Amino acid sequence: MAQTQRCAVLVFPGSNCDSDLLKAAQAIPGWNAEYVWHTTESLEGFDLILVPGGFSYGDYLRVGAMAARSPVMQALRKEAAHGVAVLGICNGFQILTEAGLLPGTLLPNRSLKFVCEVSPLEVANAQTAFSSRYTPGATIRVPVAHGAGNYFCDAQTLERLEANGQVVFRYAEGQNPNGSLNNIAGICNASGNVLGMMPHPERAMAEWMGSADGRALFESLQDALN
Amino acid sequence: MPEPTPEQIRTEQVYLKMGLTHSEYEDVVQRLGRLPNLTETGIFGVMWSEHCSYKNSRPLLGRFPTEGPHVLQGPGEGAGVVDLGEGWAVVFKVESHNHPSAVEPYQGAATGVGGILRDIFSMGARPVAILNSLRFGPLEGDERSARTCYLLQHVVAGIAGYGNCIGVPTVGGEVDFHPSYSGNPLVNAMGVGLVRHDRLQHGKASGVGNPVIYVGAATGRDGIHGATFASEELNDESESKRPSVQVGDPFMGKLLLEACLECYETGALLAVQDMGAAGLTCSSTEMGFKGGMGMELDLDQVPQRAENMTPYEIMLSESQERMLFVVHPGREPEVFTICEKWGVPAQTVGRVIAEGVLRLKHHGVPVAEVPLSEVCGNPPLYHRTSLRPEVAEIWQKEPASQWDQPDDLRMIFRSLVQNPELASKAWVYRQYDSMVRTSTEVGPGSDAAVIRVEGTEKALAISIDGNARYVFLDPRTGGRIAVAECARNVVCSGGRPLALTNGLNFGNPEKPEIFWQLEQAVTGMVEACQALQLPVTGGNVSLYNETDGEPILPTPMIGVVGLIEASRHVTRQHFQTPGAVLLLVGNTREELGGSAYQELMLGRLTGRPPELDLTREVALQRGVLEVIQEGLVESAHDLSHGGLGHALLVCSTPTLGVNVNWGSALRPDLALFSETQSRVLFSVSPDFVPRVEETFREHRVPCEVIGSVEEQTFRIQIRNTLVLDESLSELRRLWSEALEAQLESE
Amino acid sequence: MKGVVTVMLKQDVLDVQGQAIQRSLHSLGFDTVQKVRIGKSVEVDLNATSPAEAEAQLRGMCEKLLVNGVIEDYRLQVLEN
Amino acid sequence: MKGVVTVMLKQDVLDVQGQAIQRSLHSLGFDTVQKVRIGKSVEVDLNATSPAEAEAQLRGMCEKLLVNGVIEDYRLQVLEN
Ligand SMILES: Nc1ncnc2c1ncn2[C@@H]1O[C@H](COP(=O)(O)OP(=O)(O)O)[C@@H](O)[C@H]1O
Ligand SMILES: [Mg+2]
Repeated sequence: MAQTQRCAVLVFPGSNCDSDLLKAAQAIPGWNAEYVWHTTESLEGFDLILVPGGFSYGDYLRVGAMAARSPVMQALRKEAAHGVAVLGICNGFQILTEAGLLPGTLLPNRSLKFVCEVSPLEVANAQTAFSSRYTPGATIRVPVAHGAGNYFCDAQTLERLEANGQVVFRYAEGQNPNGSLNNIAGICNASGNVLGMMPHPERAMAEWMGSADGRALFESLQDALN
Repeated sequence: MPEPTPEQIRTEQVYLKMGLTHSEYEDVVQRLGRLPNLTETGIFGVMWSEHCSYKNSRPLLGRFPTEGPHVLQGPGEGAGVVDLGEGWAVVFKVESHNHPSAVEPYQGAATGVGGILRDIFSMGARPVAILNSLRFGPLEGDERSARTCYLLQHVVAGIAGYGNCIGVPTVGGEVDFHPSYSGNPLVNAMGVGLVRHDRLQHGKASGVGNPVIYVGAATGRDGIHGATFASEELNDESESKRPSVQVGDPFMGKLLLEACLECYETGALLAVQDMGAAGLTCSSTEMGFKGGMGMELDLDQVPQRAENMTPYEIMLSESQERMLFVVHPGREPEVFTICEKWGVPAQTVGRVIAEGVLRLKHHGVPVAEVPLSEVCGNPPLYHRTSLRPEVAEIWQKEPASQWDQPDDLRMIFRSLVQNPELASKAWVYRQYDSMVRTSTEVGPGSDAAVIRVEGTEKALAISIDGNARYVFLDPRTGGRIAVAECARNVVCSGGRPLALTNGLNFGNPEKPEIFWQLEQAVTGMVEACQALQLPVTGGNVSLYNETDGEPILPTPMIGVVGLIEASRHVTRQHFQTPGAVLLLVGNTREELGGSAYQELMLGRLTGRPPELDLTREVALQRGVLEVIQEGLVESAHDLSHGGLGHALLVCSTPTLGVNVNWGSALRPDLALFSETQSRVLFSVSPDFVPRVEETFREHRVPCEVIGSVEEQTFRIQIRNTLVLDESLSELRRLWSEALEAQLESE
Repeated sequence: MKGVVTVMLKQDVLDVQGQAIQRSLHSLGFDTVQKVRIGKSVEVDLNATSPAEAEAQLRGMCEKLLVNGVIEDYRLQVLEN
Repeated sequence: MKGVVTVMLKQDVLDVQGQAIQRSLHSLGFDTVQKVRIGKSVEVDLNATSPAEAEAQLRGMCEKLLVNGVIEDYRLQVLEN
């Protein structure tokens, strides 16, 4: 039986995919999504925390750096440790790595240019709370739009990520838009409740957007939360 | 260095540096009845620049039709406003940032985007789309080509840098190349916003004593005299008289945008205007003047970034990300609370006064007072002389084509599609976030962009366009074509054109041949607007676009916004299914003047541009909209630069190409590359072909089957003779990689 | 007092910008260039009673915000003016 | 030889990053901070027979590529290793 899930969409100064993410979450039956301002000190009671894309603090200094130090991120850290599901998209992914909730970092794209296009992704692990609705190995189409999506980590970390199945999404072979290691597009933490990804599933919710392949990600979460 | 005294300003002709001519300065003295001080001279200098006063172009702009049943706000405010029904309105405008972009392309383009967005949200609207129209010199083979590549790369990066960060999708535009832009690139940006009728804002100050609040980034010495700088020719001296470059802060821009929209919700605001060109001067004088009031400002209250700024500097600074509010008395705290939440400085800097003057205080003493009726109400007006150049006569008599058909049309085709003018612009628009806000249904790469209006079935179709080559050869015809083509783009996407904005980019209007171009182009635009019933709700004029006396091609850029009534009407230019029938609508004649093919064969522009019969154009557009609304076509594309040949390629997809056998009586090369206007290429399911043909018969527009959509094919016959049989993927690769190849060959 | 913090990527972290600039320099004919690395220089004016205090403050800023220890190293210089 | 080029925005040019960092430092409790400016530090390893030659080369690189003279200034340091 579906129950209501409370879902937080964090808003930092400079977030700009917050309204898109809110719309996407509101489209999921049973989800009650609301904005949470960056100065908020507690996220207690939320079943899911969404960290949106955009340019928090203008991406100045380092992408995600200043947002990672906001009060709401302390609160997020606490909830994440309790196993609450956290999804960071694009700038949200960058913030999660800066906050140390996910390993590695996102360097400037190899081309040094912003890139916006629909990119084919491979579902590398379909057994996570974020990907269970996908067929393992399936290719899905989800847009990317970023200037710093070039995932990088040291060799040991990479090995660990791969061994543990923490790489959840990969760019299809030959279609890596940013030069990331092992074509990584999205990873989760070891306990599997925190996912960061550069592509924007909230921009792939209906055919008129060009693809509806992002929907299954939210539906996977819906399954996991119920 | 002490400020020059009023006497020195006169004797040493300091006013010249501030953009006033001798007679304009004497006019100021007369109107004031005394000698103006430096600040006052500066205020007149910027407010009487072409950029702010339209002193050369006003008589012409007055000829545009500005009224229509849907127009809620015509020219005069920050941007035009048009009703969409269901309580929604669309706000849109074009702005140029040519000169700043020539000097510092990244910041010039970025601040151009920031500026047009502030125009949009100063009207109360949330910006939902950005388009851009760019012109550069050739990317190779010109002594300035290396600089041109740098300019293009950094202009695009600047547009991306600002638009992506502030979170407004850049959904369309155009890029064109011609040697006349080598030293004077054009960077025009168009902003589009949506607003509920009851949230519309305006810039008319009201209520004696009401507080005036400065909102946004602190004022520095940025871009002092940008507006006058924009109204002069570029030459070597431009380097040295350069003001410190304005720097865009899209992060602050985003905070300012959100803070403003939230302030509008409170209802505490009486008036709002952005600080764009001429900064605090323009916003305070115009707000006072439009409201029939005056304004008194205490310059010590203006947030300042630099130390020891003079009144002159504070008033003329063009620091970015700033707005000016007039607020209901006593409701300032609401504004301050919101601004503080968003981290945006806000400060009461003055009040509205009954007397129609701008009065400034600094360090407790009065430092300037100017009558608004003179500054804003009655700037100089010049009726420039117009002269038709002799060569225009000669061009009119030239034959359409002056060369024989080349043996190898395959090579011709390949060179054409790799020509930067016709090559794919994906290298450019991949750098723009075209999807943020998730309302983009059709992004860059089709005739018009399509943006959904949330909560309704409706969508906007938006296009920016303007082929300067035709305008150069015959400005009146070229002006007509520019308007018609842009509207046609909108129609092909399923939209009914609602209204038009434009950017007139021309050379020095004091030269009679240039003024003739401007006058004729406007005439042609007016004719097309009338025929197509398109009101003009705003625009921008950028004159003096010359390098060492050489003018740019006359370049009117047209922006049209159309309304798509239902989402099923949204139509793209790309083929959808194999086996669909290709229909060519409209007549094709031998019209090569200004064409891409002519340029390839002759290396120059000459002759007559294509004709534009407005009656036929109107009929065509009606028919296109009808067949789209009836759901009869799978794709639609307006034929423009590059003709049918180019259209066939750009409508293809990685898998779907064409098999054409066209019965045209023209010589095959001319058939493929003629740029006859009022033509559209459809792909139509075989079942619907008769109904489409019938519709156009009724409109008396020719419509013929020329072939079909076919997988992995690019084959063209004219009257059963094979002229081209290419690998689709190879041809598409050449077309899509050409621009990148030129720009990134290190 | 004034501090200058120079932040560089760690040796084993890919320096995308440095590589691109190196390529550009080569193509401009600067053939003697062996390697380019790009970092940030952050100048901070601050109130402090002694250089030691300034340095302690600056280290705090580096750790809390200016430097991402996972990928970056930094060096510090305090200038009295 | 090694050159370090420090590229900063000119004094009058708005440093948007510096301002944002300054605000962040304040909100993290670093109240003594008066001003922050941010620039680039470019380290170039190059072959040169003398420091003077290295410097001449580096100046060339600054003018041709590393520095945007319209908005930036730079300073140069040559280190022999
Ligand atoms: N500067 C640009 N920014 C964004 N989109 C662009 C730009 N230049 C071209 N485009 C897109 O590329 C496509 C082709 O443009 P254009 O060559 O002008 O086509 P057409 O001749 O059909 O009008 C259009 O969808 C247009 O929006
Ligand atoms: Mg076009």
